[in-house]
Amino acid sequence: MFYRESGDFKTTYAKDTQTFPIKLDRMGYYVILAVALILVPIMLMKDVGGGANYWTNAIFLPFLIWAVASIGLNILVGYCGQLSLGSGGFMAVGAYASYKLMTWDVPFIGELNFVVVVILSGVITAGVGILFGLPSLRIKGFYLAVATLAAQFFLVWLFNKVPWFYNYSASGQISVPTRSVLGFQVTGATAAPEAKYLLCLVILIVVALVARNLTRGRIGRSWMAIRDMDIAAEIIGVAPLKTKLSAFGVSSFFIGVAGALFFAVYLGAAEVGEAFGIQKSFLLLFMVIIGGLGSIFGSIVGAAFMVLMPVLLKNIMVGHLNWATDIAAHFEFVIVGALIILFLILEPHGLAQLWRLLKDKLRLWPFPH
Amino acid sequence: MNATAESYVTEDGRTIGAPVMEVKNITLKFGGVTAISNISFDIREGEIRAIIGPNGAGKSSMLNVINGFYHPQEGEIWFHGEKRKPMKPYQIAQQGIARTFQNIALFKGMSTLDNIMTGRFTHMKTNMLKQAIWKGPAEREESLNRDIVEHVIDFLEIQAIRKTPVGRLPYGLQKRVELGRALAAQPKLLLLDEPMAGMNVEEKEDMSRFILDVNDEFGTTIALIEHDMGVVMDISDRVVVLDYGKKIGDGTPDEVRNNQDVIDAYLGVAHD
Amino acid sequence: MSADFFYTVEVIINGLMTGVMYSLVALGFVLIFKASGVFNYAQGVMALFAAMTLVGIQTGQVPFAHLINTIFGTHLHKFGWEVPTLLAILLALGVMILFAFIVERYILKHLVNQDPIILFMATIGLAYFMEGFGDLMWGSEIKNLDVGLPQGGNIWLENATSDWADGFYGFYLDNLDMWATAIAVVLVASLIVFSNYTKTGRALRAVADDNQAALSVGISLRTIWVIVWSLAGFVALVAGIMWGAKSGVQFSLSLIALKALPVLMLGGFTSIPGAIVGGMIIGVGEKLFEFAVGPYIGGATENWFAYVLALLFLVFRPQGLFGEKIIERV
Amino acid sequence: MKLTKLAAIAVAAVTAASPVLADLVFPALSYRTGPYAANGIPFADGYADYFTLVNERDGGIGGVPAQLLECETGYNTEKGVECYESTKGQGSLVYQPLSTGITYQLIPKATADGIPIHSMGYGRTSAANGDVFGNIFNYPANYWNGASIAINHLLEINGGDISGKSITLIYHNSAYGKEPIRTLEVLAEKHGYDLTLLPVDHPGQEQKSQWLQIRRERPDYVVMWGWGVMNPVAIQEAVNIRYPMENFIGVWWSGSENDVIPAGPGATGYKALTFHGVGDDYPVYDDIQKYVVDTGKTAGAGDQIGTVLYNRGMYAAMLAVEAVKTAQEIHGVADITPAMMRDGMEALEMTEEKMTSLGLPNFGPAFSVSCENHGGPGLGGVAQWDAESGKWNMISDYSPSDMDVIQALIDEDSAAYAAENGIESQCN
Repeated sequence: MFYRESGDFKTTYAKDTQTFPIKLDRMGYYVILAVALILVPIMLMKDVGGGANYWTNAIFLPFLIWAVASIGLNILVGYCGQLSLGSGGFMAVGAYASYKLMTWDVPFIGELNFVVVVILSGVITAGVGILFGLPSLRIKGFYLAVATLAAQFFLVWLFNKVPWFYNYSASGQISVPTRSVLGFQVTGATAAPEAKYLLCLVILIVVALVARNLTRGRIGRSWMAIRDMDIAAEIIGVAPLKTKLSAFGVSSFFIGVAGALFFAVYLGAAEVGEAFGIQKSFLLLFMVIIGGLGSIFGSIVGAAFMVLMPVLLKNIMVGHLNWATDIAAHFEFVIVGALIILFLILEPHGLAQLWRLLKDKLRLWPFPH
Repeated sequence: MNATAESYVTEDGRTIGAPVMEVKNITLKFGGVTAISNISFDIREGEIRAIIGPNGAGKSSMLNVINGFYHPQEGEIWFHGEKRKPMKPYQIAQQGIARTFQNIALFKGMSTLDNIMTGRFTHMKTNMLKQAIWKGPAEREESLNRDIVEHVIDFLEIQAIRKTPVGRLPYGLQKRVELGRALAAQPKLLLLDEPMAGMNVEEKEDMSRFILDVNDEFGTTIALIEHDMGVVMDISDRVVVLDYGKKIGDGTPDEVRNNQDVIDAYLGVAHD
Repeated sequence: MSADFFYTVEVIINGLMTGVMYSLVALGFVLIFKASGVFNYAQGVMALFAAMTLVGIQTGQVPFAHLINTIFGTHLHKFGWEVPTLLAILLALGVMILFAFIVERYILKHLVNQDPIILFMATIGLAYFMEGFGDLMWGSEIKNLDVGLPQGGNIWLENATSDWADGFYGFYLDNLDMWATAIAVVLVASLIVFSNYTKTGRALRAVADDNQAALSVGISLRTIWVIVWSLAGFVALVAGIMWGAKSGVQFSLSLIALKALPVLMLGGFTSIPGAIVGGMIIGVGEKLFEFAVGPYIGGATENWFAYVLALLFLVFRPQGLFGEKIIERV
Repeated sequence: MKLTKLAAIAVAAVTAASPVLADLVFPALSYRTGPYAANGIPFADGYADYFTLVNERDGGIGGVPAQLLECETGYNTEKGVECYESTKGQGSLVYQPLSTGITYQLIPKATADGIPIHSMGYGRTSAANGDVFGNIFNYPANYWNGASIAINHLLEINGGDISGKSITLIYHNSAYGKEPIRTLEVLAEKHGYDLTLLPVDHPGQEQKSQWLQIRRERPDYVVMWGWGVMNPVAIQEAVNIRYPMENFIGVWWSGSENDVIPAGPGATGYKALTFHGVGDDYPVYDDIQKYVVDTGKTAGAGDQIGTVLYNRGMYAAMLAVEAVKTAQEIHGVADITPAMMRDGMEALEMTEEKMTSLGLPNFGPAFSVSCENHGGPGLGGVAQWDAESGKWNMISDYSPSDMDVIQALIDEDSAAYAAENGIESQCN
């Protein structure tokens, strides 16, 4: 009754291609933004319920950062159709790049601004991503996925082996120095939860908007053309290697940004094999597929699912039902596995598609015919 | 140039210009098999040029040579009076040659509108940074090209399926969308590989009309492969006939129809 | 001949044997991919689950003991009997076949005709499920797997060759590796015989070639899927036994799948001989690289070098070792 | 409607259970699942059972019951962070992070929150410098002590001279595995042995290359810094190549029953470092049997009692309980805060009498902690495996490590950390 596009006429092409064509969606989007940008930080600042640290460090930060990475991988896998399992390694590049940049006393400038560090980390990762994307011209599908594992294993080995990357510290762990953005401390243990949260949230919003803009225009269409049929893409003038590499570059940029945040803001200390191992590559791929290939919204939902579901299950089983922790942990695997299968059977194209179908139903409700 | 010297006006009032493309002595081999041997012909500006021949005659191979999927062992291709260097298909597309496929090659994951918008790829230039910001140059460029695409959509009468994913469309409409994608590129030369294969009579009539209108309204040069002899003879200005990789006839439909070699090879009683 | 030469030979031979161990895991992937186009991420977890089940049955463990004890406050642990190895293997195989039925009935049946990546994702869900389920059923502590296979260097060979060169201590070959090689040879031979000379085998190949065509001549896809998943379960059991005998049965056993992936890349996802030969190339390649180059760049190169080797190979031969040349039709 | 209800449940569920006050809370970041579960289970059981024993037998510590907050990390850093954040608000007194990665995470966090960390025989070695790491404790021994103790043991069996001997370090290729390298290198200069480094990548299922190399080069001794499945595989391979097991020494994380049993009788003679007693031949086990096992209150299946890692977990709990007692004495309060706990840990003194009275005579080295020294004296012993009896046997006393060498390394590393993070002296 209320969820309609009729009467909401688009008079320009720009309006026709806007992100949320339905008025109610637009309003919902602004409400969510307002809550996320204003209400939540205030609650964190006032420490409502005493859980500000827990919510920030255990839930918001991992969710926001994984969402950034997930959007990055979705560009490569979902939009450009190039399967990659090297994301953990690329996140490591972002993390170690940010570490080296933060501990680098730049001539004439001194300490680099943290936002600049994050962006540069992304740029460096993009370069590495493009390098490891080169085989994609010849190798396709699952073969490419396995080939990107070479990047994963090699990068982890490299950061572990070359002491320069961890400034010759005794154990090879890297620890983040304290840094501020606009006068608010955002890294290190003493940073305020709301500052860390807002930084990651703003970065996620920017990343999502950029990803949306890239995917709705010329470049996005060239990626999708390569994904859907590379021969036909060539016939309309899309250069396959350049296009694939641009997807590898953009994707790695976002993943590198996520890696830098993951290390500097979320973890604070990291060791490459543990923090950026192969399981991270898989986890990120799960997020993208579960959320929905080729959907920015799906990337965010996928990240939410894979980050929040285990915490939710754990807190229900251990916190409320008082089960033994190991049994709960085993059940966590069983349930997450079963849910993944269930979702795929219900809707193979991810949570984003499930949501879209729900909206389509709503659009016609209560007269479905 | 001698374009005006050679140009002529057809019965229905269209101007046919000088050759835009000249194919000279092309030979293409796959291993030991010769798919095309020593074939030459030209395509003139503004004309509808048909390539016909029985199955395995080398028609599709010829199109694939023209847009760079296959690289012939011998021979030259001249485009707009210049000899073409060996190129990748996408470079050839950037030169202004568009095509459709015998088996539909649409982007299944995208809507009709997006599919046709991809046809504008070579005309869109904003860089990645501007695309990322969107507001400003990227959005303006998008709107401008959208305008052109909307004209194509109007022209092909597919307004109603603008936002439908192409995978859900029936065969005939998919063919039309694919034509739309090629048209959106505003090509200097349009290659159509069996545009009417698998269509019923009504759909064929529609498609013939679109091809003629494209040629007529936009002056697009068209080279097409088609099986349906009736259609070919009706719509094309000149016809090349291939058989077993060799050229056996070349001329107006009437000339070809009366060529004994062609009759023997292709239009013979045994075949019909 | 110098000792260095013999040591190089030794590294190569051991690489070959290790490669065969990788092949054992890769085979499971190939069987399923060939028949159904599913990239079965759960293959490693299946090997772990099969090995756990085998040990559990063999030592008479009560399944779900920990869970039952927690809920009912009981103190169940063992039945108090031991099952003979051969019978236990058969029973474990039975469990894996049952598992194949369940996978087909509750997962694959609902996902027919989906994109490969969706099916891949489903197997990831399956891997998650089995990881938790296996631990619930048999516990997550380390278990010893003893099916009576000999372990340790072959002393006879070592003694017989020890005087071949100065400073050479004789060839080292692990008995277990030799057994694994023998078993792998038998396994591959019987798989080939099965797929070439039995009716079911021919049906499998028909499905691999063309799903639709196979359906149209009356081969039930569902039956085929149960059969290949059972076969893959059997291969997983064999791989689980061989690797479990080496390192005990514990979580990391599921990670051997990672060593099978470069093998798959090299040998092709659809070729059984490819899995064997690919395994050997990877085994020899990574061992030789570690032997010759490793000391100069800090060692522990095997994990990534296997992938780089496969990658380099693929760049020059994208269809893999035994794949047919991919001709792109336009 | 349904959605809002679900959301409400979700929000309620995500928020962790409310804190239980008036108890002494000990969080246990255990890992009973994941790749290292086999090692995590006995430790977690031992840690939990000792608190149960204290509650059942003594009615708590100083009359206040101890409460264990177990949180499953699966040895995963992010889950460790989640566990820390969800338990720290509940009055947690001291954290045993149980993984190098989680320890590094928690060092700055716990310092900011004023909660002490006890990383016993793992974590950041230079945290032994209490002047820099005010909240971090790693008594009674750390990795660098361990490396030195291993070398001292070799010196002892060689009559004090190992110059010209060849020693190979086979290590888990991670931050943890790299810990002893610098110490061993410095000691190599001092004692004149040749050191070869052999990394093994995670997980270490396949070590043929490394062991073929050892077989070729025949080093006099092999020292191992292994973890998880790497340990049993390495020991099995050593047996396979018939390496003399008595020349093979593992660190304390490479010396549990899980590591040696799979290799069967061949593993006899394998040595491992330890900083606590082995076996169940201590009076405290009678109490555990009586108050914990017989009452059905064991944390796990009860089948781990007396294993090396169970003992280690129990030892860690015992040290925590003793630190609480010390804190209660200092502050005169029974229900102590984390800050008081820190003071208690810093004033902890373990004497032989104390351990005997606890039913653990000679179970660990006698040591005392001070503000500057959070690492204790760095004493450790060597245990040897006997497959026939299925037992570890102590073959040396708790003997000192080369603190001259190690203290210099600790000072250097902690000074770097202090400079990087702008930490001022904690002890003045």
